[in-house]
Amino acid sequence: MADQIVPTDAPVGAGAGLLPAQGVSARRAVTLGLVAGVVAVFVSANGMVSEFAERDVIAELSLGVLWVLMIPLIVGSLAGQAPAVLQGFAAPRPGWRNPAGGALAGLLAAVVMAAFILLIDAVNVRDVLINVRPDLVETEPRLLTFGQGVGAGVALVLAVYAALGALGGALHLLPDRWRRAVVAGVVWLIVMGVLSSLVSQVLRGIQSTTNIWTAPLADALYQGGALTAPAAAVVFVVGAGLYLLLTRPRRTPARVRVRRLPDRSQRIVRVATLAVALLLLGLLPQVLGPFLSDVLNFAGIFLLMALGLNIVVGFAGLLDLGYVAFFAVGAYTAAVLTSPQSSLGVGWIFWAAIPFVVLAAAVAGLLVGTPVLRMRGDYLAIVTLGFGEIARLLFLSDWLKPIFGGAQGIIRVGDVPLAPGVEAGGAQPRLFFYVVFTFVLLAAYISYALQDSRIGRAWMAMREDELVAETMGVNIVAAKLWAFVIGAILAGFGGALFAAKVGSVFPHSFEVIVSITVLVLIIVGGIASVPGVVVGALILVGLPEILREFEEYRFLLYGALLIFMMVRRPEGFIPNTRRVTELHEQELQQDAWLRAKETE
Amino acid sequence: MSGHRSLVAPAVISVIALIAAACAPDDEEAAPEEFSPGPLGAVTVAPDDPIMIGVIQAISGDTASLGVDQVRAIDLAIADRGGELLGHPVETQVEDDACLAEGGTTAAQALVANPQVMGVLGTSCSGAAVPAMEILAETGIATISGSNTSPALTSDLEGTQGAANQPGYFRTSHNDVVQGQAAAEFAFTELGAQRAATIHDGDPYTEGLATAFGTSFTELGGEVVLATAISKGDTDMRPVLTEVAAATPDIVFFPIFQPEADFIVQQAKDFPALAETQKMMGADGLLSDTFVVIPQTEGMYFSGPATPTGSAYEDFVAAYQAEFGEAPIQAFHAHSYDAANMLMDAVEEVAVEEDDGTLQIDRQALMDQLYATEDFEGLTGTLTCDEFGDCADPKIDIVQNTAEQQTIDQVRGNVLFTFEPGE
Amino acid sequence: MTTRPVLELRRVSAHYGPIQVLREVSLQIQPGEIVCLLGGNASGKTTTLKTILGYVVPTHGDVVFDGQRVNGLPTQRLVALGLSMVPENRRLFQRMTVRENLELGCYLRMDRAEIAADLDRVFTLFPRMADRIDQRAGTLSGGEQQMVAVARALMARPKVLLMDEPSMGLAPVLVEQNFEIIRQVNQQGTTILVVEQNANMALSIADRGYVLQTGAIVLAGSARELLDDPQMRAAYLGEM
Amino acid sequence: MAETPLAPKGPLAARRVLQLPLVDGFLWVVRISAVVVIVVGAYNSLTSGRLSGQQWRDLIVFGIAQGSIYGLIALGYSMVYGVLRFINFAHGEVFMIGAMTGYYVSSALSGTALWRSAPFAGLFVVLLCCMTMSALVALGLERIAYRPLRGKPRLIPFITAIGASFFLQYTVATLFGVDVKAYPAVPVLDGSISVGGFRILRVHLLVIVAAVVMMIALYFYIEKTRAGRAMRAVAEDQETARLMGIDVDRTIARVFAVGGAMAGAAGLLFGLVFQNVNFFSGFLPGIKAFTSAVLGGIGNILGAMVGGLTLGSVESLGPSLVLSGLDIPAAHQLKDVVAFSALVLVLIFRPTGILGERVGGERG
Repeated sequence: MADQIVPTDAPVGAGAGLLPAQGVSARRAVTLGLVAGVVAVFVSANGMVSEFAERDVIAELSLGVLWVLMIPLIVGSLAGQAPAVLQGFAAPRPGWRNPAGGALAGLLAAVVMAAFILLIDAVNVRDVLINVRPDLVETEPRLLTFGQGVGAGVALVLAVYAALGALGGALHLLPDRWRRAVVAGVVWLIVMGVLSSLVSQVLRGIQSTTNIWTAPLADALYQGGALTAPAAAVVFVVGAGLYLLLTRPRRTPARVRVRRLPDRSQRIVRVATLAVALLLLGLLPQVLGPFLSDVLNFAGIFLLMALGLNIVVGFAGLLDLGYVAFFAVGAYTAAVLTSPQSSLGVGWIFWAAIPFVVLAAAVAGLLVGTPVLRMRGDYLAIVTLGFGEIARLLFLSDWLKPIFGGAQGIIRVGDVPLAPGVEAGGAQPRLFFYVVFTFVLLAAYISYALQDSRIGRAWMAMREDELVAETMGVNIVAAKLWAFVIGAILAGFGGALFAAKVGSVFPHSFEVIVSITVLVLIIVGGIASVPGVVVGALILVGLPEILREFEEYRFLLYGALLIFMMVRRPEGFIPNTRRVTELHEQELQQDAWLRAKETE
Repeated sequence: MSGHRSLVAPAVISVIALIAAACAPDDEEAAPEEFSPGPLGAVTVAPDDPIMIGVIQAISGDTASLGVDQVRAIDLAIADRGGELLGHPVETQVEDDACLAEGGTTAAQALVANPQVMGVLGTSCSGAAVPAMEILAETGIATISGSNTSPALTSDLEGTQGAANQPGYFRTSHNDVVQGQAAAEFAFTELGAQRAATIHDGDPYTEGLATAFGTSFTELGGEVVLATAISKGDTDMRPVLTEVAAATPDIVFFPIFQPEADFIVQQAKDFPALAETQKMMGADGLLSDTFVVIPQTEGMYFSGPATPTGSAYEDFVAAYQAEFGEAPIQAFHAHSYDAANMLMDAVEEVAVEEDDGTLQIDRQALMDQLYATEDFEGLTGTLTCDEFGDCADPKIDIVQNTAEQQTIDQVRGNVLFTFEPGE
Repeated sequence: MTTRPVLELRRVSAHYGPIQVLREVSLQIQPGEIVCLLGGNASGKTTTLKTILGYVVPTHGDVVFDGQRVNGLPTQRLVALGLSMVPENRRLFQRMTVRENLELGCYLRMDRAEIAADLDRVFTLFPRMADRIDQRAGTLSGGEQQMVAVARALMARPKVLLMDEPSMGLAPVLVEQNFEIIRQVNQQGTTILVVEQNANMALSIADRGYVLQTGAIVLAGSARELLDDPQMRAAYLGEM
Repeated sequence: MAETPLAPKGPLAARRVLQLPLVDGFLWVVRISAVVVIVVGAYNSLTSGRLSGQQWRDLIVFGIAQGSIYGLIALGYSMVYGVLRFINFAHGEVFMIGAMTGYYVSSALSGTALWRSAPFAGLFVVLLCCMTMSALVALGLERIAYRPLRGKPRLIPFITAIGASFFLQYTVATLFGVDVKAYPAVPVLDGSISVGGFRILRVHLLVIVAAVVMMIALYFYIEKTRAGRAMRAVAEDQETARLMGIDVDRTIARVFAVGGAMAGAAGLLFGLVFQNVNFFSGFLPGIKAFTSAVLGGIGNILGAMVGGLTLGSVESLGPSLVLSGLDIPAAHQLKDVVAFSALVLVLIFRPTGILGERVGGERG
């Protein structure tokens, strides 16, 4: 089998026999430019530009205008990008084509925008498009035309967009690492500008708990919620610098260095890392302050549910859209048992209610799980969704009002006692954090333990192919019911914590959107991957809380983010290595090809 | 690895327990020497620093208009004092609760995080007030709502404390019990109805009001022949209306919201037993310009807080219109205006000014001052607070939408009956 | 080799992502021939086929069909030009009748009279099929299904018929039968490209063959030459 | 996408599952108690004389009319599912956009002479606009959000669909406002007619007739036309369909367009029946239609309609017939409990839905 193996890492460049590379594609630039123009018009017409015209982000630059300016910059950078280097081809050489492609895209975006400006100037479209406000073109501050009249404005739009597009394209003239550093700097700049109130809160929080002098930093950075111009420069430089620092070449990754140590030292390093991590997490609520701790607690409760649903959907492959039912069962069980105002009126302490939460959730899991044993995929999805709605409506109903309080819910749910005289409830978010954290840790531990257990392997087998699993001796009934029960119990914990945190339960907290949110965050985080679920929960639950000022645009952005994320990175933020391969069929083939080549 | 994991969990839990014990809350503020604060502490406003008022309202979601209206009213109340109190500028920190219990928690938490917040105006919805009050009461922040109406937050008006009542909670809006009584009394005595049907939509507000109406109507001697409910998002009301028609009520009380109420009145026209709209009665949630223009609402009755009268109110509306380019949208703007003034008046009473201009506002004293409010002259009437925090001068109007009325203001003006408890 | 090839690959390279999977593959098929393309797993056989069918766009080189450059042309256009394929594992539309399957075979043709004539021709080739015409394809036996699959492909009146692994997953008797069908179809004038792992079987009916390895043609020649090639014998024909 | 014919299918596995006496016993208890509850409730209701015979007949008509709308939306779910095996969660929004278009076009037309002199011609114009608009949105969705994800595990496009659902809702909300838009009156649809003791509102008659006509047209389109045959081929095996010369991309796009057009028509009918639409109007009907599709047997065109009619009737009759008979207060509040319980029961009896084929819904 003597065959020439061409090394895959053969140097590319001016080597002989290499084919010329493809340059920046003008066609792609045209398409991208038109799309960008439509996007720019969309954010103008739906009121995002006007709505955030007052909200300054960086010095005098408002968020509204930033929206509009970022679009040509981003599209210019995309359009000015040369296609990926193919094996056997010479790397494309950066040159005038990059900024030209960017400028072309920017210009086309500007043309679309100019058409829109002329349209709204000539015709009154406000009867239909209610958010096309006069401040876009007609009255000051004329956001779309940069303060100019229509004629000069259109010319300015063409020039500015083309220039920004060219700037975006010109980024590709920089060496890779430097370009990324610039992008990192810009991202930092925008994040720091948009999250100004959050950052100042954290800085003040650090000072109030640790006595480190950080509050003046907040004052130096921000003025009226916007980064000051000098601060913006510093943030940019720090952001870009950090990137360069962290990606220094020849630097051995910490992970690799640890792996080189002897076993014993490795263990010490691991334990020490864990201890430091726990210590930092322990300090976290003190640093964040009550508001952010509260947001974190909220995210934590969702994380708990997500870890549970991850067992059902991620591990066992059972698509459950009615997961909120178990959350509600947990919340109502805890509420009925701990509230002196409930129908039982026993007013137990939280911990005494927990065994009953487990019991109730497990029974609910069995009740939902048994009828659906024979159903698969989409049948399962809609039936479980139905169970979720059934649960909510029963808790809401006048029929069961004597037990669950109907629309008035149950109030005065007990706090979580931690020590004699120390209770954590919604009013003590920093203390409550430790309760949530403990439960999350427990759930994560359960997840990891189950993943490598007998039942975990049974689930994986069942997920891939039920019949094959069965012939391998997996008891499908038991495996499915266990998945439902364990998932239900974790959601039940989430519910109990939610009841204690909010201090009351209302049926309106258990709408189908909760199930969907939890499902979305495990998939966006990376299905079947525990770290992925953690990241997903923090980003998708925490961020919307922090971005409250975006109001109804939150959901618009949320929807767009979901589509973008799934199209661009379907395996999630932190994928489970075992499942990634399933997602990338093509790459799988490629891997097989490479492997075969190596053995030949 | 798996060998270690069994050790990790207990280790982690004990570490957390240690941290938790070490970090027990330590929120007390250092007391200044001259001024000794009460048991709830005090707010210290340094010279030239602003006095902070927290505001929790629903300013996003489907109830946004309710909150936006009140935020504007609060701004006007502050502007009427030149934006100043005791020589300090007054600022608000507005938090959105989207009318949800979870939102109430987060919003309250955000306000508690700011030690300068001396009082809170809100919330819009009772459901958000319950959890928010637990947090605000813990910190001892006095709170006045201009639109909560749930009896649970105060009392049943007969001396029984509501389950969610917290010290430091006040409201200038009426208690649901009053509106239920008003609607029932109008239906029973004025219209002579003997048989009533109620429909709610599962919202705590509408459910509470429908129940209050039913209780009062039965007490008066009438019969509730059907107490039913629909769900939010329902569009096909014909099945439930078939049931309602079969019960042959003299009056149908459905204190719900749009768009479900639109479907009810529009589809009721196909039922001979319900075709006379004089049998239909809604509540303040339906007193909107998009509802009363529906042809089928002609002849319908509405209960709701009485629109204030008098020159002070007219001035207020004029100022509102000048400032925001439109008239007030919902019914509770005047209540929030009064709430803001009540709070600021109380601050003027209890604040202690030190030599250097520092202002000390004792939280307990502020609360006590508010509980002692008596005969406060506001836009909504003469307000006196009871021991559970109900301060409203509750006047409920019953209005009718007839062919002559074109706009919501005209409908509001067509008062058939005014109910004032104790008169 | 005097006539113009009906299908030709000229130094075709292809990539999955940045990784090259075909390396300047060249092959030619003359009208009336049976040509086989041999290779083991992951040798690039499937990619070659995909490139011919337009699923994979060559990053370099040309695919020429009937004198026309067809790089990356959508499959339906290639089918319209006269390319047809019998896929691996037959892949009949199980829920449809045999007639519907055959009708789908000539999906792009609008000449009703000709289609009827072709249907008759297929029945003479596979007499048993006439009885089964309104039966669901899923209810046929494996051998019958193979006939329907070939018949379906022939309904398109292809200039070149591609056969993907005709021996895959079939009992030895059926494999024999299958290759007999291929030979018959070829004798009636259809040019055929067989893509196979089973080199022995394929070379027994083919005129010429190509051998692919790691994305490149390593051997080419007449069936006889290939059968006699020592390297070939060692690698593919199971002689150690 | 292709299902290997070698592996035995779900029901086989299901049979083995059910050999377990405990589970089997539990399901029998569920079945029997459901039957008992329904019989007792219905007996009490019917003998109580609370509702007259006329009123019961009304409830049936209301259910069928509502069910027709569900059925029309469900067609789109079912078609897309049949071809791509995934739930187009954003389909409810496509429906809502149809209803919105209907509002804007009919408002624009309502003052014109056409509207007064030939109301049905006017409505037909509106119908065409609604169907076109919804079809365009469905096409756009397919192109931008779903096409790049072909061949990915089905959860992925499902999540995209959820994202698209939010995006479309709030696009409409932010562009056109969140307020409730009231349809102009169509006097010709007012009033009712009597057919064999059933009193039918004219607008309901229009809905039922339109649904039946569209259903039949769609059936012929799929079973008897060349394009329909291509759709069925793509549904069964995309790769092979491509080899037959079928343009798979275009066929899938066509499925979305046809399904979208049906949803657009349903949107207009919804607007005419309920006279109101807002940006959120698509969400609940979308879920109900999805339920209908599954109830009838997803992937089956006739099943979508049967499922819709069943669901509509259960929602309309169930609370009055069963729950009120059991003395449950505010029975109509539990309408959806009845609807989803019916779904669970039907699927316990017939795991693939009323008209479902055995191949549908497997390969979870």
